[in-house]
Amino acid sequence: MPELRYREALNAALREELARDERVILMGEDIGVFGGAFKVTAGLLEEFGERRVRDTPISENTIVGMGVGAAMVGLRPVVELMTVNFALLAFDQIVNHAAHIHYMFGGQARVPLVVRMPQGAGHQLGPTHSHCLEAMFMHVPGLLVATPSTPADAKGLLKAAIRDDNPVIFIEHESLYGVRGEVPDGDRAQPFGRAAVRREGGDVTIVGISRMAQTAARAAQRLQTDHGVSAEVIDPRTLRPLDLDTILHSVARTNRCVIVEEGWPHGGVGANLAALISEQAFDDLDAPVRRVTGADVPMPYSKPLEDIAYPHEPQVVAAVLEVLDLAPPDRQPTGGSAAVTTASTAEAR
Amino acid sequence: MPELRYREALNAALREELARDERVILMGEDIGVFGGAFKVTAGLLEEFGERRVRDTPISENTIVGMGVGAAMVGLRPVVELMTVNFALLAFDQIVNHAAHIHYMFGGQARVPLVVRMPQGAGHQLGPTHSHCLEAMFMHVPGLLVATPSTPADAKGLLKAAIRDDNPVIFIEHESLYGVRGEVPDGDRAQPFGRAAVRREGGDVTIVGISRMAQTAARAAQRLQTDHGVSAEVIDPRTLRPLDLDTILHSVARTNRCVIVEEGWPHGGVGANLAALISEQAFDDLDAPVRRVTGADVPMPYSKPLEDIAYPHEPQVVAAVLEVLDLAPPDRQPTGGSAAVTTASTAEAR
Amino acid sequence: MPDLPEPDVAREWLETMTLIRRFEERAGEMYARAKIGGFLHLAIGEEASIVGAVRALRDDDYLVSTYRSHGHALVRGTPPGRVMAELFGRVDGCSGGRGGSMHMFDGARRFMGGYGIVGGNLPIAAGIGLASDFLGTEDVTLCVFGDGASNQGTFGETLNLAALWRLPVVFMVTNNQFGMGTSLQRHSAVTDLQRKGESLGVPGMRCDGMDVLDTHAVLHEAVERTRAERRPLLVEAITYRFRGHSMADPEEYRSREEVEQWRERDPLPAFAELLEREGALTAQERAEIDARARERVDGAVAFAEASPFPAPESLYDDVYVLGDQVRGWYSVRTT
Amino acid sequence: MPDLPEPDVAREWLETMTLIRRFEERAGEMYARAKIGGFLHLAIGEEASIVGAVRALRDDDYLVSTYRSHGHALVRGTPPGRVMAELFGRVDGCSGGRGGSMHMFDGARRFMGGYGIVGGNLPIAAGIGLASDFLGTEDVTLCVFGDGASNQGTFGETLNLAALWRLPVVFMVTNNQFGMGTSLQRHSAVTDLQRKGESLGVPGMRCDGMDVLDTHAVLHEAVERTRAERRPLLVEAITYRFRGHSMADPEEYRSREEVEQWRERDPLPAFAELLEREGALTAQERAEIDARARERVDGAVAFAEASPFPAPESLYDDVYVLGDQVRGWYSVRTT
Ligand SMILES: Cc1ncc(C[n+]2csc(CCOP(=O)(O)OP(=O)(O)O)c2C)c(N)n1
Ligand SMILES: Cc1ncc(C[n+]2csc(CCOP(=O)(O)OP(=O)(O)O)c2C)c(N)n1
Ligand SMILES: [Mg+2]
Ligand SMILES: [Mg+2]
Repeated sequence: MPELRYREALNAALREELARDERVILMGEDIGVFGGAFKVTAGLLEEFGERRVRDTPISENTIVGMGVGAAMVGLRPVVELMTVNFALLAFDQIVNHAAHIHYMFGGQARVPLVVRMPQGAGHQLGPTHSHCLEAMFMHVPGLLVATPSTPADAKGLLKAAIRDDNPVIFIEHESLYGVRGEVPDGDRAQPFGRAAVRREGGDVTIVGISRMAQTAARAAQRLQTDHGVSAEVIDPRTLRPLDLDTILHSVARTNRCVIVEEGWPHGGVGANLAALISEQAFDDLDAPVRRVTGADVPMPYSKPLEDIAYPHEPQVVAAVLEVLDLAPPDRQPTGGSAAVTTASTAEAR
Repeated sequence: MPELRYREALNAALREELARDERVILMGEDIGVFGGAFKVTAGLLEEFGERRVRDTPISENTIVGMGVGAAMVGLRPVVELMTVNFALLAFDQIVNHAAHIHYMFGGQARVPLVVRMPQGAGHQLGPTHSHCLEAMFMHVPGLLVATPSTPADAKGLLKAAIRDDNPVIFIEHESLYGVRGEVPDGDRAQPFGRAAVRREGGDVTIVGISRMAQTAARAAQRLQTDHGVSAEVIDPRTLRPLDLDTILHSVARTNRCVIVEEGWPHGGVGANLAALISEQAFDDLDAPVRRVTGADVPMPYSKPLEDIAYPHEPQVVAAVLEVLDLAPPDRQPTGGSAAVTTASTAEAR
Repeated sequence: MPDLPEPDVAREWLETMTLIRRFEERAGEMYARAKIGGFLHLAIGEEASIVGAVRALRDDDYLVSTYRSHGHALVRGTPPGRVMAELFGRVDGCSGGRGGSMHMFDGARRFMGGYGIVGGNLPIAAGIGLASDFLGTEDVTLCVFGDGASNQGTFGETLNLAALWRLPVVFMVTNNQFGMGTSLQRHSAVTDLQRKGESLGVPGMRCDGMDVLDTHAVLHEAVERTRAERRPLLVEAITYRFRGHSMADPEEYRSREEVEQWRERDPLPAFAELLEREGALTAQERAEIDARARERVDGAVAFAEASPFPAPESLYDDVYVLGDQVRGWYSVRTT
Repeated sequence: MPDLPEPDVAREWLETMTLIRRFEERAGEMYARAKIGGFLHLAIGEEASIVGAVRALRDDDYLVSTYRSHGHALVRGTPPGRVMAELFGRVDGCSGGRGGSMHMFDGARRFMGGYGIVGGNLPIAAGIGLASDFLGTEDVTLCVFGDGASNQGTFGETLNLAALWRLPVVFMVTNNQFGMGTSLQRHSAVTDLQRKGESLGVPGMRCDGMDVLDTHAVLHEAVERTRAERRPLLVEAITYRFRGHSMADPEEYRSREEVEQWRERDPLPAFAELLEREGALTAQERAEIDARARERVDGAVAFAEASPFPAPESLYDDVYVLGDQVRGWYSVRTT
C-alpha cells in the first residue's frame, strides 16, 4: 500500500471524485490559484479548470448557502472553509438550511453538500483560530459529521461524504495534514458509522476523537511499555452516525473507559459519549467514564500555555492510570469539574 | 408579593436597569416602535427615548458586534435577538469576539454585554424557528449562560446579567412569556451559579432546564399523587456558571436522577450533566442517569408531530418510573439512543 | 403604460391574483379558527407584484421566496388544496405538513422553497443559478425577498458573488415599506432600493408593484436580459401589505390613513377595471372569476380538512436520506 | 501634492514608518528562527497608509485594526518591546502573550485591537462609534480592514447601520490588491472600492496609500468631516504588500515583475527623498533615523527575550472577569 500524507490523501479523494462525477464542484477561499491555505486542493484547478474548482470571495455564510442551493438542483458541491473557526459565520446556512431542508420540505429536496474544514490547536494561532467545534455540529440532526484521523480515513471518508445524499460536515485537523500513513489503492469509500479499533487491549477502552485518536494510540503504547497496561483504542471516525456498539462492546470487556478530545469540556463530544456509555453500559463500568479534554479556555497564543491547553500523551496516561486505580486522583478543579482531566492539570501537577 | 407575567418581569428588570444606570442601552429588531416581537420591551422607547432604546435593521451579526464594541468602551448594551434561531447568524461575534476578547487581550478589555433571546417549541413555528441552543452556548468558555424558568428568575437573573462584567447569553422561552408568578419587590438581583430546588423529595432527583423546569415540577406533582413517588426538582437557573453541587447533594440522597431538556439529545445539556453526575456521583447512583430530551429531529410544523417532539409530563413521569424500576424500560430506539426517552416515545407507546 | 397582453392571458392574471387574495383571506379566517398555527404572513395587497413577476418566468425558471409565499406557490400552479393542507399541517400539504406557512415547497414546479430566515434564501438562489450556469441551461432564477432583508449580510455577499460569477439570477426586493414594524426610512440608509446593488456590480430597475402590467413588463425585461447577458439584476417592486406583518400585529407603527391611501391602489380592482375599460373583461366575467376563486378556496379547505395529520411514527422520517451508511433516523446505531 | 507638514512632524512620520519597517523585517527573521509562532502577517510596503492615516487622528480617537497590525500598535505609541514581546508570547506582550500577532491591543492608547476574523472588526468599530456618539464626545473611530474584507456580510450590515445612525466612524479599506492569494478582480465585482459604500449611504474617498502625505491629507479631511458632520465615510487606500500574505506564502498568484514595479514606489525612500529635496531632511538625519529605528528594534528584541513566558497557573486567568457570581475560572463550582 502506498504511503500518503493526510493532505495528499484528501487531495486524491477530491481528484478521483472530480474525475468520477461531473456534478462534483469545489468552492472555497483560495482553493484554486493559491492551492488551498493548507494545499489540500493543490493542482486541482490546473487539472479541472475554473468551472469545477472555484475561488470565492471571503463570504462564508454565502459560500455554504450557494452550496446548499446548487446541491438542491443536482450538483454535488464540496465547499472548503479555510478553517472551522470561520464556520461560525456560516452556522445559519449549515443549521437552518443545509441540515433542515430535507426534513422541512417533507423529503422532497436533498442537500448532498460537503463542507470541509480543518480544526484544532498546536500552531499558536490563538483564540480566534484554534477551535474544535465537532460537538456543536454533532448536536444538529440532519447533519452527518466525520472526523478522520488517518490518511486512509481522510480519503475513504471524504469519498463516502461526497457520495452521500445528506449534508456532511467534514472536519480535518491542521496538525494531521503532514502525517503519513498507508492508504489502500483504488476506489475505496469508507462508510460512515463504523468505528475503527486502532489497537486491541483488555484493561481499558480509550476513545479518541479527531487528532486525539492518534494521541490516544501513542498513549496506549506508553501504557503498555511503561505500565504494562493493555489499552484498546477506538476511533469513532464519524460522530453522526455514531457507532456506539463498537465502544459498548469494548467497554463490556474492559469495564473502564477514557475519552480523549481536544475541544472544550462542557457539552463536548466526551460528555456526550460518557453519558451514552454510562446509560447503556452502567453495569459494565467499574469506574466512572473519564474524560480528557481541552482546557475550558479560549486557546492562548503563547506556546507554553497552548501546550497545556490541549491533551497530550501524559494526560491520557495519567487519566488511564487513575481509572485503573493505579494513581492518585487529581485534586484540583479542572476543565469545569474535578473529574475531568484537562490538558493543564496533569502538566501542572 | 406581586404576581407578574414572565414577560412583565423581564420588562420590569429592563426598566429598572435603564433607570438605574445611564450606560445601559437596548438594541434590537423591532424592540422600540413595535414594542418587541414578544412585547418584552413594550413602553421602554416611550419612557427612555430613542437614544436608549434602539430599533435596528435585520443584521444579527452586526447588532451583536456593535454591542461588543460599545461594551468595550463603557456602555452596558442589552441586545435582543428576536429569537435564538437567528443567533446562528451571530455566532462569530458571540464566540470569536464577545466570549474571547477579555482573554485574548490579556484581561485588558471587558465585554459587559447581554444578548437576550427567546427559544423553544410549542407554537408551531417549524424547523427554522423552534430551536433550543443552550447546549451550544454552554460549550463556550468566556460566556455566561442563563435560562430563567420563572418570572422571579427572569427579573432577578436579568438584573444580575446586566450588572455582570462578562458577556451573558440570556435565554428566555417563548412559552413562558405569558406565565404568571410571584416576583419579589424591589431591586433583587439573582446571582448566577445558584440552582433552585423547586420541590423537595427523596426518591429521585429531576433536573429541568429552561421551560422544562416547569414541566418537571408538574411531573413531580403527578408522581406524588398518582404513584406516591417523592421527586426533588432542581432548576440550575444558569448553565455557566453551573451549580453542580446542589445537584450532587440531591443525588447523594436520592441515588437516582432524571434530566429533562427541550433541546436535541446529542451533545445536549442533559448529556453534559449526565456525564458530570456519573463522574462525580458514580457510587451514589443506583441507576443510570436518565435523560428526557427533545427528539433528534428538526422541529416539525404539524401540531401532532410537534407535540411529540418535545417532552411533556407523561415522558418525565415514565422516565422517573423507569429509573425507579416501577415500569418496563421502553424498547424502541429513541432520540439517538435506547437509554434516552425523547418526547416521541412515551407518547407513541 | 405597457400594452395589455392577450385578453385570455390578462384574465388569467386577474384570476390568479384573485385566487391568491381569496385564498389568503380564507387562511386568515382559518387561523382565527385555530385550523392554522404558527406564524401566518399574508401578502394581501402584494398580489400584482407576485403574479406580474412570476408570469415573466418560463416554466423551467426557478423561483425562491420567503416566509410570505402562499401566493408564490399558487401562481406557480401548486393546487390550492395542497397549500391549504400545508397550513393545516396535514400529510397532503405541499411540504408534508413539516414546514407550514413559512416553508412552502413545490420542486416539480421549480418553486424551490419559501424560507423562514430573513436573507437566508439569497445564497440558495445564487447556488441554483450557479447550477444552471454550470449545467449550461437557459434557466433563470428569480429570488424574492423584502426591503428589510436588504440589510442582511447575505445581500451584499450574494449580490457580489452573483455579479462576479455572472449568475443568471434576478433579485427582486419586494419593498412593502416595512420590515415588520420598522419603516424603510428607519432600517435602510439608502431608501432607493433599486440602487442598493450598484456598489455590488448589480444594476437596478424598479417597477410599480401595485400594477401587474408594469411589474410584468419590468420583470420580463429583467429576466430576459439576465437570460441573455448572463448577469444578475436587482428589481425593486414598490408595494404595500394591507394586513399586519403576521396575524399578531397591532399595527401601531403606521396610521389608518396611510393604509387607506394604499388600499385605494388595491391591485385587484385596479386591474379588473382597466380590463373592463379596455374591453378585455365583462362585468359578468369579472364576477365569474371571483366566484371561481371562492369555489377553489372552498375546495382547498375541504381538501385540507379531509387530509389526515402525519402519523406519529413519521416523526423521524426524512431527517436523513437513508442509505447504506445512514440506516435509520437515529444518529446512534443501537442493536 | 499636499504641502509638507512642519519638518519635525515630517521627520517623525518618516521615523515611525522606518521603525515599522525595521520592526517587521526583524519580526520576519525572528519567525524564521522560531522565536515567533502562529501566523505572522507583515505590512511591509503599507507603512505610508498606516502612518499617514493614524497621524490624522487625535490621541482620543479610536483605532480598530486587523491581524496585520504591528504597525498600528507602533504608530499609536505602544513600546516596540511590548509588541515584540507579544509576538514572542511573553507576559510583557501588549496582550499578555495571549493574542499573538493577530490580536494586538493597547486600550490606554485607544488602539482597541487587532482582530483575526476578516470583517469581524467592523461591527466592533461601529459599536465604539455608537458609544462615542452616545456619550457625546468628539471622538472618531478609524476602522481599518482589507479589500477582501469588503466582501464579508459585516461590511454591508455595518456601513448601513453607521450611515443610518450617523456614527462617527471612518472606514478605511486598505486595498493591497489581494485577499490572500485572490486578486481584487477575482474577489470583488466592483473594484473601485471607494464606491463600495455608496449603495449603503456612505460616501467614498481615495488616497494613494504609498504616499504618506496624500494618505494623511485625505484621512485628515475624512476624519474631520466625520467629526463635524457626524456621519461615516469610506476611504480607500491604494497600496501593496511587498511580502507574502503571511510567512508561508509561495506567492504563485503574482509575478515577480508586478512586485518589483510596486517596490519602485516603496513609500520609505520615496518620502525620505522628498524630504531631502525639500530641504526638510539631511542625508545624515536620514541615516540617524534609520540607525535609531534599528536600535529600538534591537532593544525590543532584547526586552522580549528578557520577558518570561506566562506561568502555567495563569492559563485560566481572565477567561472571566471574576466577581461575586463568577468565583473562579471554572464554569462548575466544585467543593
Ligand atoms: C434572520 C432573521 N431575523 C429576524 C427574523 C424575524 N422576522 C421575520 S420577517 C421579518 C421582517 C422582514 O421584513 P422584510 O424583509 O421587509 O419582508 P416582509 O416581511 O416585509 O415581507 C423579521 C424581522 C427572521 N425571520 N430571520
Ligand atoms: C472570516 C475569515 N475568513 C477567512 C480568514 C482567513 N484569512 C485571513 S486574512 C485573509 C485575506 C484577507 O484579505 P484582505 O481583507 O484583503 O486583507 P489583507 O490580508 O490583504 O491585509 C483570509 C482569507 C479569516 N481570518 N477570517
Ligand atoms: Mg418589507
Ligand atoms: Mg488585501
